[in-house]
Amino acid sequence: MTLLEVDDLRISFGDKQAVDGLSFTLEAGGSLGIVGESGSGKSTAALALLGLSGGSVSGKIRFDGTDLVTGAPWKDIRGARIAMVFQEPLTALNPFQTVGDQIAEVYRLHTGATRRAARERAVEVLGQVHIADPERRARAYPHQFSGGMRQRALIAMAIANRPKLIVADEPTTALDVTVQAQILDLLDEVRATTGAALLLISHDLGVVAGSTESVIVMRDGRAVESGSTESVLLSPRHEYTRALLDAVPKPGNRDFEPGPPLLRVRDVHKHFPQRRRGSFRKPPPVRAVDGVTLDVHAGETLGIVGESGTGKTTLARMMVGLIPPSSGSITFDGVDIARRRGRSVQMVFQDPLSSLNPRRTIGESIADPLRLSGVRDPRTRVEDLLERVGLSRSEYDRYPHQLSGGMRQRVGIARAVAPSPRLIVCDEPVSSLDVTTQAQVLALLEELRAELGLSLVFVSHDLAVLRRIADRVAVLKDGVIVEVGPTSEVYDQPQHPYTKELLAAVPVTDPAEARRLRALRSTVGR
Amino acid sequence: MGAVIATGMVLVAVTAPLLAALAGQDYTTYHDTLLDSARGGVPIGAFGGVSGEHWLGVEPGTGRDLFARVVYGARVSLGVAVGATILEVLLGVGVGIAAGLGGRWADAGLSRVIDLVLSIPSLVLAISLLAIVPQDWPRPLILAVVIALLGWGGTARISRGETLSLRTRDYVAAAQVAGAPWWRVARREILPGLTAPILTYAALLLPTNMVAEAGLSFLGVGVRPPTPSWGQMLSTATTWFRADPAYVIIPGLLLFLTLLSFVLVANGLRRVLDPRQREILR
Amino acid sequence: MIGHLTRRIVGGAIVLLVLSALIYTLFYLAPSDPAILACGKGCTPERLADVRAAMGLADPVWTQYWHFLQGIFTGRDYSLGPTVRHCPAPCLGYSFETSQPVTTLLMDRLPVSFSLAFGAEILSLLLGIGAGLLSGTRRFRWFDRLVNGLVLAGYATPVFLVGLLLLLLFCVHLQWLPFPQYVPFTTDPLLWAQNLLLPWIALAVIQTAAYARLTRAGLQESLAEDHIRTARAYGIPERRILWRKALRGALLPLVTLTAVDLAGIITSAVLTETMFGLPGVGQLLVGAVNQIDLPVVVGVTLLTGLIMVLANTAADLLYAAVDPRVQLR
Amino acid sequence: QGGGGGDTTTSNAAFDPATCQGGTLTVLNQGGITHLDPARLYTSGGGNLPSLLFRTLTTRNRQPGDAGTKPAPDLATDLGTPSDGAKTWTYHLRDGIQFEDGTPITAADVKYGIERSFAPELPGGAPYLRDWLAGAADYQGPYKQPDGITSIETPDDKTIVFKLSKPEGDFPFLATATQFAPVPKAKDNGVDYEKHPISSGPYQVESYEPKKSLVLVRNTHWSTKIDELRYACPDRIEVTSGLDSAVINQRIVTGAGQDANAVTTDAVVGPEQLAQLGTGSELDKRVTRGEFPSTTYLAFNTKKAPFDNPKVREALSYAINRTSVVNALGGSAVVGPSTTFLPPQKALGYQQYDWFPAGDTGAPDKAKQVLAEAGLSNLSIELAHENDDSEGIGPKVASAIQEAFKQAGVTVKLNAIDTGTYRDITGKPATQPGLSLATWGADWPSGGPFLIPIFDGRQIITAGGNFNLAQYNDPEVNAEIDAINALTDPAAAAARWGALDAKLGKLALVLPLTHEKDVYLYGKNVKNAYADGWRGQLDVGRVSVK
Ligand SMILES: Nc1ncnc2c1ncn2[C@@H]1O[C@H](COP(=O)(O)OP(=O)(O)OP(=O)(O)O)[C@@H](O)[C@H]1O
Ligand SMILES: Nc1ncnc2c1ncn2[C@@H]1O[C@H](COP(=O)(O)OP(=O)(O)OP(=O)(O)O)[C@@H](O)[C@H]1O
Ligand SMILES: [Mg+2]
Ligand SMILES: [Mg+2]
Repeated sequence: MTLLEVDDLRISFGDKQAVDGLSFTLEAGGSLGIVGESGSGKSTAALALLGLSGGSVSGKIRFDGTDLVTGAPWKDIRGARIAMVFQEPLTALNPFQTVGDQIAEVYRLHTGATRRAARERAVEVLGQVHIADPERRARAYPHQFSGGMRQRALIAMAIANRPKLIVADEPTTALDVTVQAQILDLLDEVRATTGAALLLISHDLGVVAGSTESVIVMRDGRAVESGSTESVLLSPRHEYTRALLDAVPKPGNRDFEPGPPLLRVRDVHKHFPQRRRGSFRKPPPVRAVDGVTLDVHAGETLGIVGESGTGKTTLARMMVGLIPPSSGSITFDGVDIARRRGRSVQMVFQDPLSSLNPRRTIGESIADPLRLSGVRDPRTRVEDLLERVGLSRSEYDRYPHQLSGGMRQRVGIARAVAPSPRLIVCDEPVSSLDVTTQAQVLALLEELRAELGLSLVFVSHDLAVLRRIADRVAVLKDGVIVEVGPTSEVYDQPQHPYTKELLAAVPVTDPAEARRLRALRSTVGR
Repeated sequence: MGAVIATGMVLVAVTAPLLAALAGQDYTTYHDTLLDSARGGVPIGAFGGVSGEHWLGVEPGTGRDLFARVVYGARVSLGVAVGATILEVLLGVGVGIAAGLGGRWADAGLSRVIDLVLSIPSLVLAISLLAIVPQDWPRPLILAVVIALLGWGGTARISRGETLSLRTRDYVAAAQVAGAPWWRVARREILPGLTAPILTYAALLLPTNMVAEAGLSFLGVGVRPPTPSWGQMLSTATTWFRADPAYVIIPGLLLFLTLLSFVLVANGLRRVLDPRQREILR
Repeated sequence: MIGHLTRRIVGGAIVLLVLSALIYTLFYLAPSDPAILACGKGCTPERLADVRAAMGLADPVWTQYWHFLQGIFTGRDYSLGPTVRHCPAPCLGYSFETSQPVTTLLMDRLPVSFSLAFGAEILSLLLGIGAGLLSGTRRFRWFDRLVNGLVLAGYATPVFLVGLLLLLLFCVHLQWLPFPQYVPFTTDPLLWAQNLLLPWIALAVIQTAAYARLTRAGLQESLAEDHIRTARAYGIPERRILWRKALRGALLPLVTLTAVDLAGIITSAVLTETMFGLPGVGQLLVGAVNQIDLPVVVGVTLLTGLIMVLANTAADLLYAAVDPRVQLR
Repeated sequence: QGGGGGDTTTSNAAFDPATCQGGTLTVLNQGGITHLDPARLYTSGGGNLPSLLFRTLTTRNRQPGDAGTKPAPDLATDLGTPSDGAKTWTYHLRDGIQFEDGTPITAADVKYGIERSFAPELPGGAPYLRDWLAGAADYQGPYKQPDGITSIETPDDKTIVFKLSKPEGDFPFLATATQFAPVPKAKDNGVDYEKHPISSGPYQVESYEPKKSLVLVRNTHWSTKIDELRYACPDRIEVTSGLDSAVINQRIVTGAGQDANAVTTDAVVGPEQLAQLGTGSELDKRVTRGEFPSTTYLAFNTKKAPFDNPKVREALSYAINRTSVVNALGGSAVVGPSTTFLPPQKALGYQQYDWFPAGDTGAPDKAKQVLAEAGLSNLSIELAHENDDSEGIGPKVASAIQEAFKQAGVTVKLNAIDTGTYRDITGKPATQPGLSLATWGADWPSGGPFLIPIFDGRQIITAGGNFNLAQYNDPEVNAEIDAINALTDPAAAAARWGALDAKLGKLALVLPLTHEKDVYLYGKNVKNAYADGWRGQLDVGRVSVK
């Protein structure tokens, strides 16, 4: 039985045609993936199913016998029959309400259940999405949840009313591989147990590969290819689909000759004291980094990998002297990093938007470190750099919000490179980029490294990316390095069980392989 | 629109002598013949004695030309208010950023200083301060300084709060990694983020300061007669509320227009300064 | 939390100490002499010296200040002529101008000022938030403009003008309300409110502007947040979204402002108090300044300082309570 | 002119004091009574509100116009018997007088009340006794010197004798001061006495909050049999203070509710009401006009250049524009121009003169001519004034004068002095500016207190508190003052004071500007409202609301 039928859907924002004649159908209990690069109209189409796209919509959307374009009983549909899992788990929850209350509120609204029953249901669904100790966690605020937990809470909210259709818009973009795998498994499980249909949106082919039966590839608001997941991913017909598949990082092969150690990290700890809240007993500190020792050699790229919250960012920030370690020492060229002055170490930040001052032109932002190192009129140098990272010279006078995510990321890199440093620490520089942009950025970094003789520390949760770029990889878990070695060794003969688990969680674009890995995870994983 | 009015006001203030000369009047000459002494000294004639000679009529009680007083009054009022506002913003933003960027102790200390400034009954202190100041120091300047000294608490509070939130942004960290000293971070990275809320706040501070000048002048510690100021006119206006409404309406209207124009200018400025064109506070 | 509170209390105490020292210094720097004022016309130097001694002004300043500090913790004794009166522990001094201990004077006036401040604050919050809501949801552009204009006009009008207008309109022309006269809340709550209505409005007219603007801005920001979209997608009614979700975030900045304003009204409502004949702390303060009645000035200042410190601390705590993300620093 | 008081009979024709009792009178005032202690009140003629509580040896005669400028016996049986060339004054108390608790009032109570006013704990009362009573300069009040002052004798319960250090014919006037009210020693608790002062008048205190409110109710131990001067019509009097004068007048005009029974004793009408007056409106019937003997003037310090030069003083006297000054002070309804130092009241001995005719708006040309003759063109002087207008010698008047002198080519720099310290600075010859604004009001309607402090050379007090701002000391004038002081016939004294004023006026020692006129509104229901001739205020002791 056809649950959802979209026919010739067109959505425009003024002149901008975001969705341009999209058609597809979805069976009850079935699953459909939509892939495509950033800005191709995926989210807009998904929002239109809930009447929230905000643009002018034409065409036909039939859901369960109701036409959703010409106005619908939204009260009965939103949240009750169609539930949406949003792209940004960090902001999609109300910061002022406990997670449990938010789920209960939605449940109560649609079922008229008592307060008590609604609370119980909230706890129940939180348990279903594998939140440990749901009774207690239901009373937590969103900021007390990790990213993965928040995403799971959103899924819990979505399944609370047993909807017929779940729309998941990039539910895993910002998450590390293990959590990502968990969430994908979870969606699969929900579909199996509740009989809901799933519409999964992602720019990551690996994500849809294992979770959907059929797939549409979108570009510029149009479906360029559609069909069963297998046929589309294994034998793509459209060249754009092929391009997408090609952009998935492949293992790099570079000969690694270690230079002398440049940055030495010696038994570094970082403990964050926790504040009392309510109780009088002081809680133990968070051991974000708990005894790390490593060297970064001149000219090498060191990858640091680990799941969310293991202390990668903390370690990276300590490496550039932004936060002082609780104990241990970090020296750069024999000098304590805290006393280092000048430009020899730079950092590329995890979030490209927040690391650029929204009120200054990107040219100014890049020029700043140059000025600090005494360059009088840095404009031409900055423009050269912009060109170097693949932006046009005229971009100098533009503001961060006028650029796309990929462009911003490149600005961050240009800023780090500008004062000719000897070491750049990159904190997840490509995590929020789609595969095509990701490939460009990685290529650029490699080029720069070769040209300038840089050392790189590359923090990521994406093993595929690291495999392509890193000479050595360190695996971080709970603030401790569990395994470190040359990339190929770590990937091919992982020693530590955690490393193995990480590798098993990597999404692959081969649907059959993806299903095999999932089966493996469900037996071995937990 | 706002800019037009604001520039107009400033122009009036600057060219006051010229304008008064144009009207053929000065702001000191008494015109007793134009007043009805038996009825408390209200101007004779309609709407406060408006005539070809006295474009806005004359001041009740003295018969001085109201047009000349209004244009000269703009000087003092705008001068003191703008001066005080600028000083307040400088002081408040400086202390606010220092508290926000500094360590825990610097923050605690400076925050208490801000509390202190906010707790002082400004009227009392202004009166005592102004009583001590020697007579022959330039009065408007002193007024601006005293008003500012007692009024920078709010700006500092806002700046501190904003700084605390801005300093967690990665672009501040980026500047620190690049080796920028703290004052450079403050100037280049924090300050631009403060402009929007501070501008909004400053636009509202301006009339507050104008009224403060009025109050102080009314209490006899402000500008010296016969120098006129709008605030002074408004302060005495209650007495004439029904007897000579024109005397209330003219400075009242001017004050309102000025406020409006400065709010509009602040909005415009903010839009120009905020590259995202985003409206945080309109 | 406990540590934070302790720090705030110590900090607050220091603020108050500095505040009182500051006022003392200024009054002694000022050329005015309260003894001359009290002594009156035809005061000979001998008589002046006697009066000065009787007023306790003959000691050096620092001795006086020290006695004052002592009085706060241990109380003090005052000679009334034939008898001696004890002023018990938090003794803020004795006003020779009014022949009363400062604490008594303050206790007398505080109910009026508090009534005025709280009422005006509640009214302006209601009006401000209401106006902010109506213009912030941007349903009607013209309405937005109108509210903005009105609110600014209110802000630009000096309070004595507003007060006079209100009196003329409601008490003289329409005669809907009696001329305000303070009736204690405990005597008759209805009369209390009726009499304070006009002063509340007069004060609210000014403050509404700031609140309306803040609400409007906060609302626009908060309505654009992602979690609002989530709520919409889950079918939560628009009204509930506005009241339960958007408003909460939008009103946070108001907490701080309200605290400062509330404390500010206590002393800054002099003009309103005079206009409406309400014997509040503001009038007391201005009278004391004119009479150079130092104990009262210091007393009022300390009181408002204390209220300011408490209000700020309360605001910070409230902020932390309302917004679970906030950590007390 | 001559003699204050205007229309008083129109609305009061059918008034009968015997049937006026009842109702509540509301008094709406700007300033409150700061101290309700008879020792600390600086009031003469018994004061207005104070005289409802405190009876004094003598009191004002409670009549409008000239008749009201005379003292009348109150607690005493007559105005006092002078002896020893007016250096000894003897009073006898009348029969049946009681305090509010029923205890009889004795001469000792009166003496004790006076002694209290010498205590430094209770400052603020009229200073004359400290100067007049023999041996009073060293007396520090009953708390420090319980033995009492020797120059007041009470040979029996009904007799009180005052021994003065010099002849004072005006003693019956001074005996109206509130410090002459009796205080029972047993009830005296010093500074706290004012919380509930023991009444000897028709009312007693029900509640009193300084500067806020005062509620008076009947004193049952008082009756019209022992007091013919006060009518005490209302049963209850409620005084509210701390109000804005515009609000007070507006409330009285509107007269809503209890405000129909309202009067004010200190809020003179403003332009709002003046604009409605004299138009035959209903308001015209609800106004009293009185005159308080006072003069606002420019004081020359003749010890300082250029004011030591009489030509300069004369020139400025020609240059003055009194119309501007009148307007600055509220218009011709509430102030009148003065060319004489004595205000225009017969009781003071007023004689018309205008030695330096400046016309209404000044004679700048004449002034310039006088200056030129003296070789003083481009004169530049400084004018001291108070920094607010609360006492009528503030910036408003100062700038009017500045402008007037400018017409005569004299540049005036204004020197605003904090009102609180103004008298302190001008009253000390060492710090006194060359030219300052000043006002002088009579403590009682007689030429003596008006002229002596200003022109008696022996009254120049170098240590401070000086009022002889001209620092003028002429033995001949001093002798004339002594001669008039010894007169006990007020009419004869008045004529000599007037002549002395005219003589002094020729010297241009002061530049008189204006005298005060008082216009008060009263409520719709208020009857028998008139301003008494002594102080120009509405007499609350006689108004009725019934
Ligand atoms: N409210 C809006 N106003 C104007 N343009 C919009 C609006 N929302 C989306 N667009 C535009 O529509 C196009 C499609 O946006 P959409 O968010 O659907 O992309 P997407 O495929 O979800 O991308 P991503 O992978 O980055 O989430 C984009 O070019 C975007 O700029
Ligand atoms: N300022 C801080 N105060 C308290 N705890 C902190 C602070 N910063 C980080 N932590 C905690 O330290 C741990 C490590 O955080 P970190 O940001 O280094 O993780 P990460 O590996 O970068 O994770 P992700 O992949 O999600 O970015 C987390 O548990 C985090 O909650
Ligand atoms: Mg999207
Ligand atoms: Mg991180």
